[in-house]
Amino acid sequence: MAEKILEVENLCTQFKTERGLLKAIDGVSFEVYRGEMLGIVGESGCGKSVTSQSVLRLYNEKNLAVYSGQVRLEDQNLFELSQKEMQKIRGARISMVFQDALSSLNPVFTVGNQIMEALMIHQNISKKEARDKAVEMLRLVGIPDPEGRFYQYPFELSGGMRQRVMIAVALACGPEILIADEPTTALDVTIQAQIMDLIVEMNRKLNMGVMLITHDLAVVAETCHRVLVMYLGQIVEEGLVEDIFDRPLHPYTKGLMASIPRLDSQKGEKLHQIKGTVPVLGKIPEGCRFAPRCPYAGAECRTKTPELKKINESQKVRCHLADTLSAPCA
Amino acid sequence: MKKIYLKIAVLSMAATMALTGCGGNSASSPESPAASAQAGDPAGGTYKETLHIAVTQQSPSLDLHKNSTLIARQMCDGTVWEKLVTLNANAEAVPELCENYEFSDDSKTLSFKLRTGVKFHDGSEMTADDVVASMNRWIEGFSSAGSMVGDARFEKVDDTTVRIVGNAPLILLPAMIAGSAQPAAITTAAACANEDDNGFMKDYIGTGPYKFLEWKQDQYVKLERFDDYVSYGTEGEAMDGWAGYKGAPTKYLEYDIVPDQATGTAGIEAGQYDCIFGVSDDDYPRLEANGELTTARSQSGSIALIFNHKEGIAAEQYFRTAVNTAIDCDEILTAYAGGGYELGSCYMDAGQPFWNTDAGSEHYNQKDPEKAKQILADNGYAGQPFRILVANLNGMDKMAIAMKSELEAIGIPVELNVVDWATLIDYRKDPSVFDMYITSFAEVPVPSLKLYFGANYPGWSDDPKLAELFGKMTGAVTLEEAKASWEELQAYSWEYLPIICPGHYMGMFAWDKDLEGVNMYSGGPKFYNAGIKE
Amino acid sequence: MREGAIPIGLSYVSDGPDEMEQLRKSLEKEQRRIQIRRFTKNRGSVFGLAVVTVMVMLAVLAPLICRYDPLALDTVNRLKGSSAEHWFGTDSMGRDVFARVLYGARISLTVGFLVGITTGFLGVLIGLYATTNKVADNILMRICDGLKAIPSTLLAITLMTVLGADIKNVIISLVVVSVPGMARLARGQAMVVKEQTYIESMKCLGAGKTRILWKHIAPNIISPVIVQVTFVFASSIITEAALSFLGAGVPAPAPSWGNILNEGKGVIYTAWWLVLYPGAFTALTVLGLNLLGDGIRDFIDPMSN
Amino acid sequence: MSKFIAKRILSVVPVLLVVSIVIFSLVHLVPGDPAAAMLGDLATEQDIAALRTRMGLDQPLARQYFIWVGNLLRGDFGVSVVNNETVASMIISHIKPTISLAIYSLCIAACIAVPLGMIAAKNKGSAADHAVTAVSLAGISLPSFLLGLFLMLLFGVKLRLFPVSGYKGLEEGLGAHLKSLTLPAIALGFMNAALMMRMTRASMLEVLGSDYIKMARAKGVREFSLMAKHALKNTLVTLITVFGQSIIQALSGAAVVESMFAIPGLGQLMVNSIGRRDYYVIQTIVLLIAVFNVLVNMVVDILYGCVDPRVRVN
Repeated sequence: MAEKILEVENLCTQFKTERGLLKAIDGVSFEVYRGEMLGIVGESGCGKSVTSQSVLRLYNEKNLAVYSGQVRLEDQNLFELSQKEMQKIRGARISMVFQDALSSLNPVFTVGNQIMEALMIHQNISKKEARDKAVEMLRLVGIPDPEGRFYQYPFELSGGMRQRVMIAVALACGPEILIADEPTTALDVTIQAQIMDLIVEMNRKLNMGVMLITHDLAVVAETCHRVLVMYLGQIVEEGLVEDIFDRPLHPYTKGLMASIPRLDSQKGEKLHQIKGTVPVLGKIPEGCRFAPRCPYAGAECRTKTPELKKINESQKVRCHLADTLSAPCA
Repeated sequence: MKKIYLKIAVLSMAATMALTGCGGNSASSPESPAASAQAGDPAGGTYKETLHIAVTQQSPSLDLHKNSTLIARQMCDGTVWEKLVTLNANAEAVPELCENYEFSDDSKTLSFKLRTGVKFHDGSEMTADDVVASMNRWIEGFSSAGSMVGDARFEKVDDTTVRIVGNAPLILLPAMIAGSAQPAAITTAAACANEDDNGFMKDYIGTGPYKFLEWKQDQYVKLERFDDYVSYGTEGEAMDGWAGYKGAPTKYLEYDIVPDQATGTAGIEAGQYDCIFGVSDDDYPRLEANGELTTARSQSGSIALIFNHKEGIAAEQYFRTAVNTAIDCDEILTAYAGGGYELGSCYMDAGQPFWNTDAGSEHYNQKDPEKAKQILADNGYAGQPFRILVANLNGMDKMAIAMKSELEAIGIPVELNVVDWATLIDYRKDPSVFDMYITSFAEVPVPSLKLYFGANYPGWSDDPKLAELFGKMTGAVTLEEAKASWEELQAYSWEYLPIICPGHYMGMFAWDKDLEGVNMYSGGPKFYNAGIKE
Repeated sequence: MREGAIPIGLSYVSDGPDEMEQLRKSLEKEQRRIQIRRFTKNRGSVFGLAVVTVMVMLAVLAPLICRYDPLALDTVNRLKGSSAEHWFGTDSMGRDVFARVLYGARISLTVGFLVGITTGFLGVLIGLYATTNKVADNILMRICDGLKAIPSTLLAITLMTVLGADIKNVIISLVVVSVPGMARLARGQAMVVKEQTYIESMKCLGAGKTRILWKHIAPNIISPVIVQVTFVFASSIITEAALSFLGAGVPAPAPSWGNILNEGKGVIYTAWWLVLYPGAFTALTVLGLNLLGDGIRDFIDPMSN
Repeated sequence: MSKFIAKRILSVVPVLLVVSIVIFSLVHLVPGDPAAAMLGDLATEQDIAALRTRMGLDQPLARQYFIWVGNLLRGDFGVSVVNNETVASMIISHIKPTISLAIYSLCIAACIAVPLGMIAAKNKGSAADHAVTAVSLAGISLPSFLLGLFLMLLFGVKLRLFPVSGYKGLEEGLGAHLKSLTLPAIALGFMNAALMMRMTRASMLEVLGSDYIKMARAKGVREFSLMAKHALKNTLVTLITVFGQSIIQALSGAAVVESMFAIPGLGQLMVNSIGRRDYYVIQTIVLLIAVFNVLVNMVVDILYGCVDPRVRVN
């Protein structure tokens, strides 16, 4: 196995709200290895975005979020750093690509300017060097006529182009880890594929760890090495892509897999659905969090909180019934 | 019978007036303004260069011939312009730019012997031609004068004499020249001819102790001492009314236009102004108690509640009588002016003691709602609404509010129409829209200038007996005769009720206690002898 | 608010249409509950609502609360300060200021309310129909631009002088002054809604013009209009007071806050209570309405702030 | 850009047409006329009627309108009823105090409001934020005439720090000039300041909550640069709008404050002119303000383009 570059241990993020502290993620632990692509999947609101932004401490710690646990970047606990030191990590060693490039790129600065800015903050280089490097980055992410595009504003570019620009901004300083938070959700299907290809290509070229946050299981299946499945602020299952897709252990993962439309399914056959909806964060059920929606849930599931147990070399699951359900299901 | 007014006569009268405390002025400050109206003495010390006088409004024009705005007179009458005659403390016309004047025996011919050596502000000397041009322009611009003299005009007799020959006795004309709302200011013949598109004088050239310097719209009017001024009286002697010596101790008079009363009051307390006009009754006691200030108040005019005699319910005599019987003038005037009024049934104000009479006072301020109800019932009053038209200017609408409450108590439903002043001037022309409107009349020197006796004046008092008595007064050959007719007229007027005169309003002023020599005779302070010694 | 908003959404894997409907309803209910809580949690808007309610109560109950007729003169007791008989003192005609302020609330609130409602209605009417016809739109909007280009206080004073002093005319003047802004807002919103697909689909279904305007577009532009109405309500109270302060508002003897202030202006140095109380009531009410308006806006559209 | 400006200037024409018709009809519908005002309180009807004819006020309204517009186009604004002064010179002499007052009040407003609004947004929920919010709410709810009365009483009479009234021109020295305008400028500017504070805070909050600020933070931009570069430039659009509105407000809303503090500015001239039915003055001032209004909006739009590239293209 490759070198471990990021280690998240027992990460909890709580939000200060009108109703007091609200635990958005609760005890998340995982690692990212150099050169790997780690997929994080789950329904909206499961905490995958919060996890990724907590890693970079992007939430305002004064009046919004309370973090606990550890995020270690090569033996350095990010939660112990000052804001100033944190600024040196962001964009330089860990970068992030957001979902909506239109709103995430500053509308009043040219794209070139925004790439240059990242470079000039972190690297002690002249304006001209920064400019050349920025153009280089634009070329690298596959933007035709990078010199011309350099002076354009985000709104003048197409959706796919903007996403490429954002990736260029993120990669400008050659980070060790790229967090891509639903990078393709806002794009057309054809563009989605191009962007995913770009991310995979960059992952290989630059040998960095990529955390890909998405709810698109197909994308995960095609691109990722390992997968985390999150439900209500916790990791419910972790494993290699093959494990998760072929032998899901957690009933929730099973539900997710079953709900992927398949070419071989009968016409008119109803897609599988997971009954019920994700509960509101404030109303987390006792016992197993998935129990109310779980078709297999027994008495123990409703009272006792399950632990994330290691099942085999690569797979972990958070379910009391993991052993009994290990047989592949429908 | 010849009446010749001479300088000597004036002086002796002035002495008497000074002893008796000067008739019309009622000054409440310990330092009576009349007593302090000692002529200022520029040679006897240095004076503060500029007096800042806060006034509440500005006039559309300073052309006194054609414009009847009080503030224009307050600033310029006697200060910038002088007249052939002016008023003494008894409101009699006494010489100013003439040596003397005389009537023929039938009082139809009035001639003036002019003073010589009088200089205009443009440096020229006053001639008979200037006087004739000025007087005739005045007659044409002032329809009250026009209606008195008919088509008669002034003419030059010789270089120092002018005269007018009327079709009727002109016994009231000198007082009108001296002190009407549009006084007969003497200017040059050239200035008379130089008019703007609307017929107003363009150049302000007079013979007074101050010359017009600058007028900044809505900011100030500035006057400067006229060094070639030749005064009529003798230096050092007390003034008598507006007559007598003018010393101009202060170099500049600056009338600052401060529309907001409260602002003006605050300004004098902060020492920003040397004198303010238009103090409200509510501020007056405070300013009076202020050791830094001198305050003065005097009757400045009378209120007129004018009935519509042409149409509607007020055209009925019984109704007017009922209203007059019911109302409580004290309450109405308190509502309007707080303590800033004086009761009195005489239509003329305290500044004209000659014309003072209590004829008809038994009908005044009866406060008898029961009797009024009876009058209404006896005459079959059917509850027609009584429409009062009033302007929100200076709180005049408060009088209407008080009347409304009084009249509704005797069963007369009152409809108020509160408008701005310019609207009132327009609406009052239409007899179908009101039964009464409220206005006020600044002091006039003679009762013939009380416009509401005229059948054409809005209110339309078209009564044969009233007209007859008015004619008798204006046609009188002597002042005594005129006075007698006036008493008769006022007595009848309180029965017929062309208007109700509930009383007199006070002009209230305050100035720096070091400011001496303010002339408080009639119509507000004059500063031609005023100054602050340094 | 936005930073704290935690995404709560529908799962992409979900139940059948019936359950969807149920789910939507329960979510809406939850949404409403959150809105109400958001409104009540916001101390400002609760305070605003309380102030406005108290003012309305005082105005409505004025005859029961006041011992004096606001119009009854008592010139002997003019300009007296606060006392057991006259809580807020008396004015220059001896009238009870407490009674005048409370009855003044009736007039000021009525003026403000009617101006707000009328402006809202006319604004929506003009705004909606402006979207139906290019020529009408151009003409209406040019007129609105023209009216907006004239300073509102000056326009209102001039209108009042033309129409004559009367409460009805105060309302008309203020409506004329505030409608252009409202019409522009409504038109802008309607233009956006009109372009949306569901309106297109309504058209395809053959719905009549009037029906589309009032049944489908109007409800969708009403939220910002309601918010704007509360602000017009507040600003009308101020403008009415300013008009009366300049002597061109609600005519005497009827009390409105503005004309009590106008009277008080002249005697501020001796009878400060004539300025203080109506002034405080005016400021407080306007404050309440502004807070309420903010609250309503957050309630309707949590993203706006 | 020049095409854009030309188009905007052309769009002024219908606005001015509407304004001129509205104000002309209103002014002439008002009862009373300048003739009566010119002759004073005790003038007789005959004298007034004669003057009215002389002034052409007995002509049909439409004719009077076209005469007026014709004269306007020739640059002749007419003559005031006061002292026969031309409207142009009257406006010139009255516009200086108004401009001074407007600039002064805007400076006070902007210098206080913008930084405070930004601080409040940056520290949302803090005591400073609550204070700013409270002050701005108070400002929005406090009519300028009430504030003016209060200031006059406190600073003019009780403390004697500032003159209560009386305008001092710039020629009497900058110090005296500013001193005479301080209270009115505060009275006039407070509401604008409140509005600016509110808008600055709101739009700053919106910007700070936006994705591109998060993105900027994620790429390691320092907090100061985040506020001063990324956030401010995006807030400028709102600030420019509020500022434009405030300029118009300060110029057109000065009527009450000017008459209260006896400042001989356009607002006071306007109110006085309504009182004396000075038709030409009223009409010209309203037209002038309308033109100014449109011009300010145009400048605001042009500045938008400078600040926000998205507007430039549309």
